[in-house]
Amino acid sequence: MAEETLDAESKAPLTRSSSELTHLADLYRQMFLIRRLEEEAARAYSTGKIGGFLHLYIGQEAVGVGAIAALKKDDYVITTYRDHGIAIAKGMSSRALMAELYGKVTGCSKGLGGSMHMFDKDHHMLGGYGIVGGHIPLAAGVAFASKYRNDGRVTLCFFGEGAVSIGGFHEGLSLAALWKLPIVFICENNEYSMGTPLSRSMSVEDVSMKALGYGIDRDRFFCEDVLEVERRIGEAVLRARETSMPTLVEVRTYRFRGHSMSDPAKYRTQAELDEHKGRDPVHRARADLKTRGFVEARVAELEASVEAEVADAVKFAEESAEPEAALLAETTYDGPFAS
Amino acid sequence: MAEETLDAESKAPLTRSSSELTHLADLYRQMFLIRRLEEEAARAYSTGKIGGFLHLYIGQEAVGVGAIAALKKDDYVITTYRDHGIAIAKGMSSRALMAELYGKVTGCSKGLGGSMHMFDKDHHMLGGYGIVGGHIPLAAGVAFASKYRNDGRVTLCFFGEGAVSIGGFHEGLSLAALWKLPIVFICENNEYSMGTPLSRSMSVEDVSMKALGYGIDRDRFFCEDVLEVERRIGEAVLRARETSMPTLVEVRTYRFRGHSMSDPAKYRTQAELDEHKGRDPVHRARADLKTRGFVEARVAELEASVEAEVADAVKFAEESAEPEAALLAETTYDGPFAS
Amino acid sequence: MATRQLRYREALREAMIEEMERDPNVFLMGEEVGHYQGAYKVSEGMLEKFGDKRVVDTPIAESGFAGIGVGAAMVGLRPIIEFMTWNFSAVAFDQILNNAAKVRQMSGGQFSCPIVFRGPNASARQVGSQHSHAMEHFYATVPGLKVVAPAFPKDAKGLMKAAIRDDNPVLVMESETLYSVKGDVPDDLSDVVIGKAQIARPGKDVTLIAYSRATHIALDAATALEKVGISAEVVDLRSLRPLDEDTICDSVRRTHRAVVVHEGWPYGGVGAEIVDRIQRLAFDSLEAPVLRVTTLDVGMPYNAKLEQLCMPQTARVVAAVTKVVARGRA
Amino acid sequence: MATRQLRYREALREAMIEEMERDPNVFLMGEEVGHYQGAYKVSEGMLEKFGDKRVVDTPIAESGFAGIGVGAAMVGLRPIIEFMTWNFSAVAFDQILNNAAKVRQMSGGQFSCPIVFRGPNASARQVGSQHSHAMEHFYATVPGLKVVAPAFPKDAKGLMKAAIRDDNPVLVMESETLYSVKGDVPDDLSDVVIGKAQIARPGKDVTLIAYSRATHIALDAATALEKVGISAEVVDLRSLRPLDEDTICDSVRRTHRAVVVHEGWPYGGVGAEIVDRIQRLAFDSLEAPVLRVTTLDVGMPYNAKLEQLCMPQTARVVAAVTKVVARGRA
Ligand SMILES: Cc1ncc(C[n+]2csc(CCOP(=O)(O)OP(=O)(O)O)c2C)c(N)n1
Ligand SMILES: Cc1ncc(C[n+]2csc(CCOP(=O)(O)OP(=O)(O)O)c2C)c(N)n1
Ligand SMILES: [Mg+2]
Ligand SMILES: [Mg+2]
Repeated sequence: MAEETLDAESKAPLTRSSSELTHLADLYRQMFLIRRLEEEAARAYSTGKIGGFLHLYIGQEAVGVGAIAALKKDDYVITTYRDHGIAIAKGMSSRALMAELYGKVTGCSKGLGGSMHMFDKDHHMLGGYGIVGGHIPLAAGVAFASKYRNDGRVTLCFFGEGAVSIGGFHEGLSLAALWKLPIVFICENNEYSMGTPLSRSMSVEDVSMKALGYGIDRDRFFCEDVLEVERRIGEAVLRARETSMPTLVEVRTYRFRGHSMSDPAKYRTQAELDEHKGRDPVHRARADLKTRGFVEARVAELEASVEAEVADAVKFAEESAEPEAALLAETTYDGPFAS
Repeated sequence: MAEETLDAESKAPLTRSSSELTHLADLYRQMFLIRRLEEEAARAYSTGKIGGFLHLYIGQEAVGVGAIAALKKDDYVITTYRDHGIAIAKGMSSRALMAELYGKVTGCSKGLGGSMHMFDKDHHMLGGYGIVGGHIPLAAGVAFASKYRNDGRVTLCFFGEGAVSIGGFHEGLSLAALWKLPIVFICENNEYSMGTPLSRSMSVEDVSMKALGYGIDRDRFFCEDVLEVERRIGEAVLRARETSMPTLVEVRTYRFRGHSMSDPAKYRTQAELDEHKGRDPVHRARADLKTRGFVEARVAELEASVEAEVADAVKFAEESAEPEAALLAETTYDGPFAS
Repeated sequence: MATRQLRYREALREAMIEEMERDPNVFLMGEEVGHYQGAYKVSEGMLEKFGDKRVVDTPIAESGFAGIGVGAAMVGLRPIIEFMTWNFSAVAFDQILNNAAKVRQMSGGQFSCPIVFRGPNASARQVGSQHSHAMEHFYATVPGLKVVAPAFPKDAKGLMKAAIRDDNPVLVMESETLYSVKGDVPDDLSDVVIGKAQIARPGKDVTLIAYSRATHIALDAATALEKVGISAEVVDLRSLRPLDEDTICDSVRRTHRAVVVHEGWPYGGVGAEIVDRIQRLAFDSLEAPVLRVTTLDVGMPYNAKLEQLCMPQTARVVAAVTKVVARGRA
Repeated sequence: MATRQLRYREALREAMIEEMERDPNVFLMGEEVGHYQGAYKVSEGMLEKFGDKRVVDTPIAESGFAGIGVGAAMVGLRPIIEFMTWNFSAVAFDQILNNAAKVRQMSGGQFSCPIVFRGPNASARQVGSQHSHAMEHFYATVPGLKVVAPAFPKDAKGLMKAAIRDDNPVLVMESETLYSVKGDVPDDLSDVVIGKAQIARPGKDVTLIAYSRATHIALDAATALEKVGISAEVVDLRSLRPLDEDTICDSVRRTHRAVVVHEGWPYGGVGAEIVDRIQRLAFDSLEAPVLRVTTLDVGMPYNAKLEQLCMPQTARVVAAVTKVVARGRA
């Protein structure tokens, strides 16, 4: 679906013309799809069909969708446990996502990974990871491989602002800077790390300032318009692709739900939440679409197609089989089991 | 010896007057003592009386001596495996140091620690540590305790520039900055991390730039004059003591010997080494002493006292007993052994 | 002697509160322990009680704040460091192995490290392979550390208090799936000592050795076995290091057969150590090999059924016992 | 069939060079591996041969470059990551436990992680408690990893080549004290396979099971025992995970007695796992408990005599054998 368009478009992400509206419609579709898939996931969670942790991306969709829109198809993406939106934006099918949440063998990770571990090799989605900061060196390694092979690919590495305090952040950025790797580090600063607000997690609220110590470029902006995200990340992607230089980009955003399903989010006020919901980038994209000439009927048609896709994904997940025990050994070792 | 003087003086480290000469003599004595102790240690190593690793501080003496001169007696110090000079400057006896190197029970750590682990509880020397960067969070913890108890003490944490790339550095500084701990981080940048020159270990040669990301103060200077080290570190110590704010100080220095005794240091030229030896801060202090009015006879007397102290320390170490096996259990657990 | 019913999590909390009231040097530090009231509500109310000087919320920097704990302990404070779960201690592994466990020996006994590391260990439910580690054997192996793993509220309280008072680093392995379990907690906890196992259920045909959540599995298995005429004694270890080999071997000398039950992978786990001690110290009493029932030797899968399959279950314990008992009788 | 005498270090180097010549995706990364020619000269000359693209010097950031290795392996490169010593892998523990070992399972088998982690392990000489760790049991315990520990140059070369070609993460435990040891290295290494132990010396009264440097201790002990009329068979494991339980148990079924020798602490070490397997799989053959000779259960002291006391020694092996042999005869 959107993938092909994006790939073609991303060659000139800053000079979009007549196709801009179609492009925005694509991005809106992705964001709306992510939101609706997650709303259904939350519902399935509440009835016990999905278990474990479920970290929703609702509110942050424009970050992942905008950033990934700036990529070519073969570029790599890697992220945290808050990975549903990133996976969909990178091209994972709704079915594979939902089936994984249901723990079914038709899921992207055969039901073994679950919500936090969305991997999709075909789409170069290198997965979601559960240890805060642990995937940042991995991302640098992927970019290292691109430079080693000179394959022209760029790696996007997403993480929360909570990860900035941990060693993995420092070592990953430090090595990427030293070795000039083609990577963009995207800090999705959603103001909270579980229940901890920025003021109690960092002495300097401006995460992008960390770039100064590594001598790499930085950017920092509030996420309101998905096209703006695409443009700003696009600059960093271009820098990575053309000069093999990393960038640290801080995108200020907000999550509308708790940290995970078990978090009542008592640490913030309703007023604060409402204010942010009032600036919902998904609503903004919808409004922009209409302002720029997309008639309501076309929006409705697009949304209906998303609803159908979501319903299909849920049905698919419900009806799929569970993984067999034999998978355990096969996925622990490539080749014979070693015990 | 020097300890009392320093303690009294450090209350006003920036306004030294008539006693300045005596003070410089004290510092020179310490530096000369460290150098001579280490030269003897190197000799004992070559005859197999000292084993394991031996990382000499020769060339860097003015950093530790100058920095610790800016402290009060009760302040804390912690460092890496390159710890002999720091231990002596903090008040450890030459006997305890040399006996530890010889692995004797009269050594500061009863012969169990060796060269890399010089601990002296009475002098608030919290030890030398072998894992690069691992002691930096410990240092922050010591400063945390000072703040917790409001005891007015300051912690100095020494490390090499090689430690700047590792997670422990980042997490230690990050937490110290967030919690405003009374600590001074002193990076002894001696241009090499084993055989790796600055250019291959960091993307930004100016280590102090890292402070920007943590929002703490920074300083950076070349170590030539031990009094200048004392003054500059003194400012950071004052800041820690009076405002409980950490500082990152980068002191550029140079080691005249290899990384450890087994390193032939082929990675640098003789010319580079000679140039640095030409600016030896120990020689400089000696010359300054004389310029400022210390007659050669007094310098000679001072040096003779050092020679006697070193000879005594070696004799003491040679003649001391080895630790008994019973020590192993006692030092593994406080109380009954737990197996 | 007063006794109250408490949940496991309340017992832990009471222990911390009592010790913090007794000794101003004790403090609690970790992610979300304060304002959030603890990720699993173990420290609920403690911030309000003690203030943010003594209940310290940290950023995500396990290695950093574990190290801060060690440094603070060296100069006389008595930190309780909470890992949100023990899984996250993997990034702080070096601090525990190289500093907490070693500083006493490296300094020739000059410095001690009176610190408690604590948090939930092993599987929760469907939290996947990176969040389901049983980490105890990585630590029980290290001289200089003590490791405890209570199964009941009483022991949770007693061992937590003992851990805080101990002058060595003590690691307390709790369990998310036990936090809400209720049990009797007497005022007098003097019989709860680090290093002493307890007979959770007496029996005569086979000894089941377990700890933490696995003790409950072993007890369930003993109940099931009773129905088929097998009398199983359950030894609840409580402490993994020191390991109470006397209680274990005394039991085996009476029953002549043993099965070890624990979460965590089999290879070189705590169970392997127990097997070694039994075969070494009670060799002549053994009528069958000692068997182990552990988590299967794979990472923990997300899928609920496969997760259950991987975890030690009552049925697997019953099967193992059936095997060792048959062996003896053959 | 050509055979040459090589030092252990040269054998490792040859293996890496041959594999790097064969496959452009193989590269070596670590501290001082390039310009410095390797802290222990294992990679001497390799920078000159392959250039700094394929022989990559790193800053001190074990967790960072271990993670870089994992990421690179996921997208098709075949990294060899050198830890200057395995001690320093403690700061990279999480990367190995949570990423290298898990990525295949977490991704449902989509991604593999063909990576080698290597470096010297266990004691060197008098380098103290933070630098003398035998780290193998921390890793052998983890499903998803393979761990090898060669004792001879031939196996060093064969296992290093096999490790590089393996599609799983393989950890190669070398030894500083073996690097200069010489031995025959044939061109044909097809019998050196990950997972196969070898009988390093045949015997009939007792089985000594060892690996890495301890194999040499076991061989010395066997020589000493021969003089007092005890014939000891030495099983050199070579691979710790997978563990060749067949070779071990076959031997014990013949000798009826076993002593395990290895560096590293006793509690739940590789030795404990071996004991478990022997007592479980060869229970009826055992005439005495299996004993272990390991590093004493304390951190490694600097003092030379105490260090020797702590390390497994020939005399301790002889004493243990004497005990198990006496037991059987009593
Ligand atoms: C090393 C580690 N420590 C703690 C946790 C538990 N944990 C999971 S997510 C999280 C908060 C992360 O916040 P942030 O990085 O801001 O990302 P967000 O959840 O806001 O997207 C914590 C503490 C973890 N997964 N890993
Ligand atoms: C985590 C870790 N990795 C590697 C080493 C091995 N090592 C010891 S010292 C050293 C170089 C340190 O250089 P630097 O920090 O500049 O200090 P210097 O030796 O120059 O004083 C290395 C790589 C170690 N001790 N710890
Ligand atoms: Mg956040
Ligand atoms: Mg240096």
